[in-house]
Amino acid sequence: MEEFLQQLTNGLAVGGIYALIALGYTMVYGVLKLINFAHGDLFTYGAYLGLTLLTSLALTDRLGFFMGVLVLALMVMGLVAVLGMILERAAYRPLRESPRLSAVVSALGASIFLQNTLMLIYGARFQVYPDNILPVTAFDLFGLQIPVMRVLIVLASVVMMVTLYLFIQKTKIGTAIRAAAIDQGAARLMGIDVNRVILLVFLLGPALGGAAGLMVGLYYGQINFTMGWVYGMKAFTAAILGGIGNIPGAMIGGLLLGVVEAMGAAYLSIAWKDAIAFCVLILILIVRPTGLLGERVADKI
Amino acid sequence: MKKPLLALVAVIGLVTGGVAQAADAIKIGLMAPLTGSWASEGQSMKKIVELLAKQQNAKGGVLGKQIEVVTEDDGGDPRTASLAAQRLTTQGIVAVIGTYGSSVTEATQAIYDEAGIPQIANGSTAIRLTEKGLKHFFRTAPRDDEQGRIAAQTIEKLGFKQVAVLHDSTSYAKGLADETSALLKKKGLKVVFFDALTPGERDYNAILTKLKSANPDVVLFTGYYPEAGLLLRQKRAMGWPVPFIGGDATNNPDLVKSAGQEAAEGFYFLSPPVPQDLDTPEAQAFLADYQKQYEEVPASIWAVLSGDGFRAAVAGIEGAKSTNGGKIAEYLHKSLKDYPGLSGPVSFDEKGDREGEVYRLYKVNADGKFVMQKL
Amino acid sequence: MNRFTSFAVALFVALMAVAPLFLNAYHVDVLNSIGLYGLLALSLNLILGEAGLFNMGHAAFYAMGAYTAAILNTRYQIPILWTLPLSALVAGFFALAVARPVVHLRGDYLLIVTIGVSEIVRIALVNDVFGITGGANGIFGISRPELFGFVIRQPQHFYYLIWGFVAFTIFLFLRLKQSRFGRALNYLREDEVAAEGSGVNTDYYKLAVFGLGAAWAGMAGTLFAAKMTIISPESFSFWESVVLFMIVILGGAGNVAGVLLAAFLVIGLPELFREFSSARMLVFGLVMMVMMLVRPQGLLPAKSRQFSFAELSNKGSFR
Amino acid sequence: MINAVPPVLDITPLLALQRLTKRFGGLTAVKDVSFTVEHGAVAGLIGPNGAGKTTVFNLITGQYQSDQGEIFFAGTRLNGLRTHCIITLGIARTFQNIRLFQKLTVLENVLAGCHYRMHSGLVAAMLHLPSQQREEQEAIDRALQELEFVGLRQQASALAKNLAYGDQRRLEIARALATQPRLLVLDEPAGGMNEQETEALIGLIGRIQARGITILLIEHDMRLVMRACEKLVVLEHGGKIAEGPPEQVRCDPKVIEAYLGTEDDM
Repeated sequence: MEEFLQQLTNGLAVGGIYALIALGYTMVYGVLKLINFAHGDLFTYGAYLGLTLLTSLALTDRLGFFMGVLVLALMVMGLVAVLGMILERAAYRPLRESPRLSAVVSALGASIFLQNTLMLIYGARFQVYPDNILPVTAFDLFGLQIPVMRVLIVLASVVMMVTLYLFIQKTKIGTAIRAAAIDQGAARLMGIDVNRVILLVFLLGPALGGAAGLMVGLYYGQINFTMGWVYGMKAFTAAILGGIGNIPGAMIGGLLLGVVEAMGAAYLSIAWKDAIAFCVLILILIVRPTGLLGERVADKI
Repeated sequence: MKKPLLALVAVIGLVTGGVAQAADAIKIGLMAPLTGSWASEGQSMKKIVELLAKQQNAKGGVLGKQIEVVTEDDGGDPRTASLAAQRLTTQGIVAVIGTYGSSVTEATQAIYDEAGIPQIANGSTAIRLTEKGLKHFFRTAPRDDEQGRIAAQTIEKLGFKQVAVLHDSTSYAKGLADETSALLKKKGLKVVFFDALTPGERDYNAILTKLKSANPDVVLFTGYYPEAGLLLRQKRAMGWPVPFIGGDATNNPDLVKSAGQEAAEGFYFLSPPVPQDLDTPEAQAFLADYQKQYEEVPASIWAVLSGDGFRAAVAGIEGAKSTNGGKIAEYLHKSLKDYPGLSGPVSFDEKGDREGEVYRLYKVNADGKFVMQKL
Repeated sequence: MNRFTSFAVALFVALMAVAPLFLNAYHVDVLNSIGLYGLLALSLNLILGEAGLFNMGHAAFYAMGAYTAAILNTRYQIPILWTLPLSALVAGFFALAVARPVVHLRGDYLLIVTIGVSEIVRIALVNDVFGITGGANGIFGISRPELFGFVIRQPQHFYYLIWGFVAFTIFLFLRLKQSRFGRALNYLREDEVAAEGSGVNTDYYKLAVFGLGAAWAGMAGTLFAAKMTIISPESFSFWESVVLFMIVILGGAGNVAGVLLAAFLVIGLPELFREFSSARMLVFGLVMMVMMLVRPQGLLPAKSRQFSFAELSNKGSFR
Repeated sequence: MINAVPPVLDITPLLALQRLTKRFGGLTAVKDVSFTVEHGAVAGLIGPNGAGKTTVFNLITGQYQSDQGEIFFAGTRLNGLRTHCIITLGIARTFQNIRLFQKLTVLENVLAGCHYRMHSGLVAAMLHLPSQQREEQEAIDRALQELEFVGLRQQASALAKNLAYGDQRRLEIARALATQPRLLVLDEPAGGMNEQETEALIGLIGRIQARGITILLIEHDMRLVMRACEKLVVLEHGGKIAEGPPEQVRCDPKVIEAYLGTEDDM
């Protein structure tokens, strides 16, 4: 039982990261019906930019731990958001009217390009965050050893997700995003500037992805230029699991996938962990192609 | 149809045009992972071999001729490596040094053997490489079973009873894990956990939690240093004090960077000695030259072993007084005994394996330095 | 085919036929590599180019073929070339089994599922599933192929085996394209609903093309195993699928000549620029993005089929 | 005249819908609809936008599965059959928003309709066996005849996407005819056509009927409906509100009410 609970918290920590990244996939897919393959790499950029800013500006020394990390996070999110916007302009907008395949290939190309740019700048070796910034202690909760950092990670991702959810549900711009996700044409007729919605989605998604990257860097310490691929794959799986295009779905899908992985590792096999995750994905697609929270929409014929 | 033709002609033309033969030098090939996952090892290999060649040439080369090093990238991938090997064999090399990964080396063995070119691998420890009866294959790296023997012996000597074994499913780590746990069981120790992690991930908490519930005295991790670093760091965050022992693939200063000094302190690993720990004049001199030239220390022992491969190859050419691959190989098998290498004396047995005990036990101290332990 | 293209094809065939006589072992081996990828890309082209099904897990089928051949050869001493049909069957049936429940999924979902399947296959191979795949070590000691008592060993010999198989494949696939089956695949790609609404059993053709493409990839896997004599899971990584996907799209989905050209470019060019190998992926990525902007139909887009019939009733001229 | 279907002396209707219901989530698109189409007739399905007409068509041709009710075609129950099977039984259709194979030639588009009556498989195709060659040639001939029939013979080698709008509609009809149907289901065949083209279409419908093919069509152009159809079925909000000969239906108060305020081209 104790191990079960411990694994549950392990899974939630990993799942929180997946969920943050999954939000970017699901928003872009919702509005553009495009798998933004490069989203995972924007996440990696978040991690690398975070490292560079952290070491060059020494924010935590000047502003203290919490303020330093907060300012750092805002800077990283802003920069990655700009990067996302550039990506949309360069690789996706010109292909808006093209067949789906073109956009998919362009996205894949963008992913490869971004990844290798990073490699040429920073080198192929992994990079390491300074290890003296964060508290590396654990506290005891009903017999469970819970690292402080993990609580911070989960808290931070939950706060960001809830903020996003409220933004999407309660504000006018959020409603516009939802409308554009349901029917772009109709949204345009209703006077919604779809281009602005897309731009916004490409700012929000990458910002959250960048924040996730920074969190991974701070928490795990070790980052490398290819890690966006694995995280991206998992996050996309999470998005489908929850029902792609559905924002609460991405959050639940992410957390669930993290837990499934941890439980799979604990009670089935560690080596088969990724295979288990993919099997779950395929099963979901077979049994309930719309995901857990997605609604069935009739194909227009 | 017009364009593919033109492009094809262009491709064929360019491919064929590239190779020009340099005049009258003895060419030694180096096959190394200059790109890919193990690029840092490959880059170090290149630096070391090039420096050694420069020094040798300054001393007059070999057989009165200058040495030219021909480097090819194997990308750390068998398919690329087999192409690299084909390319090297067409460039008139006398011997070849490399490469790092076992399966990568394996993809090239037959090509060099059929071409009659002696190959001296530096990082490939898989047992089967030298069990095929290939006349032209050597390695300066020890075999996995040797490391397994030492690992089991060390764990026993350190007084551990319940051992958890973790590998990463790569052929090297799996082989070492299998070998060691078999020996441990023979010695009457208990292997309470045996499984693999997926390399390239960040979060190993799920695995550590599972490991912890198996309640071992010690964890033997046979994988590579990036994962070892993460494991140590997350183990500390969990507040779990169990000692870890690593295989030789964890011998890399980046391990400490990744884990953080506090988490890395007390980590044991087995490895052939790094040049810093060798008091032979060869090693000391080379280390000084290397630092002067490149302003850094070699990344790992495996790159240094490619230097030993190079020195052995030169010694073989000189000893055989020939550039004939068969004669060089015969000399290396039979006549090269205790040649002073950077990592200690170098001799090869009839299989092409390196003779003698090379493994040492290291421990990471509070400053993050690797300190050799007396066993 | 007009006169110029006939001439160009003839020249290409002639050049390829004599190429090994003028090239050294390394260059011939590069051509062998191009041939193998060309073969794989041709098989993927059926699925992706002709039928428009997003398959980004082709490496899984390739792996199935290679492992079938390797296991049969090393365990049961079946000559490696004899395993060709069996590899095709195993890979083909595996593809059918995998595709059966997912083939109706929308394009991008299918893409993700195929990626997932290929990852599962790779993980299974690494974990030595059923104790027959040799884990991460892979399988070694695969015997050299033998043809009429002649042992194929040198790159030059493999060259003729591989490119002979490529020629055979092109011959069959071009004919397939000019048939009911080939057209049905295009109907699928253009408009699935309309295809079904015209009486085409779309599910059947989706499965059939998956099976066929996978079977061919399986045979390419056998040739690969025969050539390398050692296979291991890392040769069948996700990246291989991406490269194949890229070859098909870059060359021109649905065009055999285009796919071959792209195989030459994608596999051949990096060999030329080995010195810049660390930047080659960057260039690949950039090329993919730029191509989609400038020439999304690929270098050589698919051409319309030609039919022999009286074009205009009043003229009665045949072409 | 080609592919004339011999007169069937069957008194059961060719197509019969019985209490058909289809729901999408909370919305009931088709509610308890029953009607029949007799052999050789030209029947029209009309109603305001969103009345569920296209949904009925999709139910008939199996693109959707009904939640309740049954569909019979020449005595065969169609429920649960996949679309291509239904086509094989002798129903062919066109689509409201033209669905041609845009990047293929006109001839290839029509060959799609010939597809299911051909038999050569994979191996025959790869080897181009003589039987396959013969079959190909026959199919091409038949496709060309259908193109001739709709007046597109000269454009056989053009790409479908390059055809004028009206020609694309006719091409869809040719593709449907190539399946040699007994019932042709046309979804707004005159949509987007000018007066002249509509006139030609009415002629075409007459010639199709003369081949012995029964027609069921959805159309907004009331002149066409009134002239071409022998029977009308009117839907509103997914339910049937009237059925009968055009003259009778146009005077039905419920129909007039349904159309008033929505469309006034009655």
